[in-house]
Amino acid sequence: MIDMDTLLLTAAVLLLVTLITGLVRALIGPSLQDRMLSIQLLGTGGVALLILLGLLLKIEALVDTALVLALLAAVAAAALTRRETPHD
Amino acid sequence: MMLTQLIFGIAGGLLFAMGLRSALIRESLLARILAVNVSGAGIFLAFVAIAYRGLEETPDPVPHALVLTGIVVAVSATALALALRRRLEEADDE
Amino acid sequence: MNNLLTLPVMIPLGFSLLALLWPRRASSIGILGLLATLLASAWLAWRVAGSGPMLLALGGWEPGLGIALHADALSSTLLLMSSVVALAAGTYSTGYFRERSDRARFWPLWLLLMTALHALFLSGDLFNLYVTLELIGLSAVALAALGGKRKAVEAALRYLILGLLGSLLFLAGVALIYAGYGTLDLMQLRNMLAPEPVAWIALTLMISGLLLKSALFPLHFWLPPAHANAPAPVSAVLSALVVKAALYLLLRFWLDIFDDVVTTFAAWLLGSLGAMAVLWGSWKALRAVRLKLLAAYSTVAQLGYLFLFFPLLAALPVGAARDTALGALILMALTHGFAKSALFLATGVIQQKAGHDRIEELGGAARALPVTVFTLALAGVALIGLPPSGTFQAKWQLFSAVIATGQWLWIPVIATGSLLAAAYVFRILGYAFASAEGVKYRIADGREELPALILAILATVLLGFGSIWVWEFVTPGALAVGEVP
Amino acid sequence: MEITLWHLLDSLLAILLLGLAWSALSGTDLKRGVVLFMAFGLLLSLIWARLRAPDLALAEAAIGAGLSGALLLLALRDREKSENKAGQPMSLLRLATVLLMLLLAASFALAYVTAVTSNTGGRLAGLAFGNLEQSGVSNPVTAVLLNFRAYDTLLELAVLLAATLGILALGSERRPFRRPGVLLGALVTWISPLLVIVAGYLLWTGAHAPGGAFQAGALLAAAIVMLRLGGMTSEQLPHPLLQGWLLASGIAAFMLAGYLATFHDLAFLQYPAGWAGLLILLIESAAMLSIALSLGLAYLGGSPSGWDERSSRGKRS
Amino acid sequence: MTELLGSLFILASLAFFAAGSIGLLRLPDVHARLHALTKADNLGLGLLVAGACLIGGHLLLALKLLLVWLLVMFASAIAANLIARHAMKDGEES
Repeated sequence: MIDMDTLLLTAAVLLLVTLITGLVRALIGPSLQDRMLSIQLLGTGGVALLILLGLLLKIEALVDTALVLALLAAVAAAALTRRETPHD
Repeated sequence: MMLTQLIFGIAGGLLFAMGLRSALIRESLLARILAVNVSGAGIFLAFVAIAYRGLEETPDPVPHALVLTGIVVAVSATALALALRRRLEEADDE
Repeated sequence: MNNLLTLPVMIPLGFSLLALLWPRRASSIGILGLLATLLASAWLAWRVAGSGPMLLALGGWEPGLGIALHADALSSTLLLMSSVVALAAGTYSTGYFRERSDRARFWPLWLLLMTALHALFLSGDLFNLYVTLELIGLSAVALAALGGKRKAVEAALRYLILGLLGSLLFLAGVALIYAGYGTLDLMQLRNMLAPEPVAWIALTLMISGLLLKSALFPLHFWLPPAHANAPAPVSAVLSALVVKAALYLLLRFWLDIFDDVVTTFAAWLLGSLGAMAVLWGSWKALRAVRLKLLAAYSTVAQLGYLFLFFPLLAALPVGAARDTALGALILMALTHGFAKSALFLATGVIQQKAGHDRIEELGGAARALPVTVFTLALAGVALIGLPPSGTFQAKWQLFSAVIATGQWLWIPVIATGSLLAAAYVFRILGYAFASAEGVKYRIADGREELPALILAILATVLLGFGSIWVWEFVTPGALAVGEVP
Repeated sequence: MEITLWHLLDSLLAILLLGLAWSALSGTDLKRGVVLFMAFGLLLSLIWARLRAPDLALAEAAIGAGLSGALLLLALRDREKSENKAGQPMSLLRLATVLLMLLLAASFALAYVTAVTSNTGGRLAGLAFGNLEQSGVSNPVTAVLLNFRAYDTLLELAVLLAATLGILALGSERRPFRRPGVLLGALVTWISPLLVIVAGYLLWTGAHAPGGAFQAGALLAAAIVMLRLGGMTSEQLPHPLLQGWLLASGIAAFMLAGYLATFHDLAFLQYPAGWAGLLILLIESAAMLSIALSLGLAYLGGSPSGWDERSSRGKRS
Repeated sequence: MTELLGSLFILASLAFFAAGSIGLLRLPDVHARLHALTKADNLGLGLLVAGACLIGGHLLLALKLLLVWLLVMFASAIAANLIARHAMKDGEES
């Protein structure tokens, strides 16, 4: 029987490997939207990883960080898709 | 000494040097601004790695505070640099 | 309680906020703030002269955990110089910036720059020094870009990026020092540092960053465009004070904190680069088309002289001869600070009244702007190093040190540099005294011409005849921070 | 030295970070560079969490991954001339710079490894924890920032002010965005108030848990960014005169609190006994507002409408 | 018992994240990738949050975690939509 920490840690490592796989899309693109999707994945995955790290290291504040990360990921997505006003 | 400290400290050194190189050789100003930020992040990483004292121990808070100050300074400098770059482009149009 | 130590930093900071809040009164607030800063700096220098170095543990925390401020002869002298130059250039700026909105933009940043410089001179903590370096860099860049001309903005941006790289090199050294020695307090470090790889590498990183900021050849390339395109009062302070701040730290580290770590080889390296800077900078100054560019290249050369002292100080044994050489170095830095700011302000007057600053078209300037051209001549005396200027005294001591140490190599460098300086100064004066028909100059008023003249007089006359006071104040324990009880 | 699964995680994080940095900095496509840099910031936040630095993880999540990203994305709209001639240097020279880079990294690493191996003590940690009780707060990072090394923080606010005034002096703001569509509108309406609430929470909690003025200020600034993305014009910001006061408030609060003690014959920035907690909260609140407005104005990219005439307008009203 | 259930949830969540990543890599165009990704990572995060609630134990933490999940769902749904429209607009323009 493996203990809880080892299990969570293994999960964190596997999750990170998954995120790295997803980030290949950010490298190869080709469009900006593709790259942005990849960042979206990193955002959600990052939130997941923060929660796992919070459990592992017993730092509850990492849930706050996850919350902030989720909020700012939304800001970043909005910033990316916004265009300036046309001349009027 | 812990392996974790070494891994992140050495990664920090590499980032620092990588950013410095790009900041000096790149032509594009935006790329240079990014490079300066990466370089700074490398030093911050080394600082936080110095503070790390193991999985159970509370780390040294002083480097954390220094890095927090550094992050605010870095974002201020980035904002000023981007504003200058924008004026440069506007002045091109004149 | 030594809370007096906070005043030269906090007065300009407070007045900067006031100037931000009451933009219509920005100039009056600014001048008042600089006057108060000057008084505080003078008071501090007086106290240091009377009762020796001072220390303040901020927040009441023991240094190490908290941050300490300290003042010794070197820092209080530079503090005094910076307050005087800032006040003179600030007074000049009220005539230079004609729009009220320009003055409202200028003053808060100007006072922030003073805050930063004074914080650097007084700081006793490595990381705090990094913050002050960044504050100097950012406020100087913002000032240099005022006016928004393309060339100025471009030079400011490049200046910013290089300044940031310099600060990062410095910060990398700070991280290593903290890792190795577990403190950031200069006084504690002074007793802990030993000649070993950590200290060497950290010092190399920090010194490289400071050399980039003090524009030592061949890291000088950013300086001429940045200094030559900024508004005149800003150029004056960039050349006279901002590069000196990095130089001050170099001195402090080299001769005091890292005294046991530095090597003779490194001192020779700095000296050789200084020699090349003297020759290259003077040559480029002679060939400059614009007066402001000439002044900027002359700064590169004059900084070079200061680096010639490093191998000499390394060779001289601790004692009277070394103290004298150190005094000469400080005297030279002071004289250059006053003379160069005078030169830039006078150039600003000419540029505004003639509409350009091309040297070959300066004809008639001596008749239209006699005070300003006289200022140029006085500043020139100090730059060349003719008697009675402070530079003359300093070069004299430089020669004695060269003879005492047998480093004859530097003699031709100093001689050539002085000859080239004489050539470029007389080139300006030659054109300025030429008569020219039909050249129109606008009339200058007192607040535009007098500040430069006062600075030039300080450089040539006061620091020349009064050099003995500087000497007595500075030499025995210029770097006495470590001896604070 | 035992190698565990943790070290595998650490190595993966470090390698990914280096890979992201390398790909963000190489290549001539600036859009790609900026997006990868945002990923870099996000990953850095995870690494701070891993290294038990939740205060930094919070700040990086807000600033590194969010605000810097937003600023850089806006900057992508400005084309620069040099962009077109972004040719790489010759291969031999390139190799030389890579070698120099490795040399620099190696010497830094050498010194670093020597330092952390020879000095395994707690450095200042012991002193900081030992004095935590007298600091007025129980979060050690807040204690360092607002009490032990408060002077750094005061000067850091001055750095932020200098950058902001520099940006404002360069000219007027960017054109605002047009009105948003339904979706973006919904996002703005929902996220902005949440950002403000979380900012307040982080400010309050900063005394005893990770958080504080910087994180809170960055989140408030993010709220300004969000509103801006939703078409906010600078007329909707507070009156320019009030903006001046807000920008000044952080430093002003610090200085007032700092000199308060000097009348009791204490050192500058030494808080009178029993007052530390309250004073720190006041300073942090003011600093939060200054930071938020500074970063928000940085996103506007220049002076808001009425900035240069702020005092004359103030007289009329 | 709850801990065992929690770990099962967390392991299951990994499968969803993996599916999202692979979809992002292998699917042919932006729209297909978008749909695969948002579904997979929202479900993945949901399972992980459920697992963490079971392991972490107390109510406040569970509430915060739930808030995080809802927020990510809401934001990523809208962001995905915005990205999709942005992609479409780019398609029209180019």
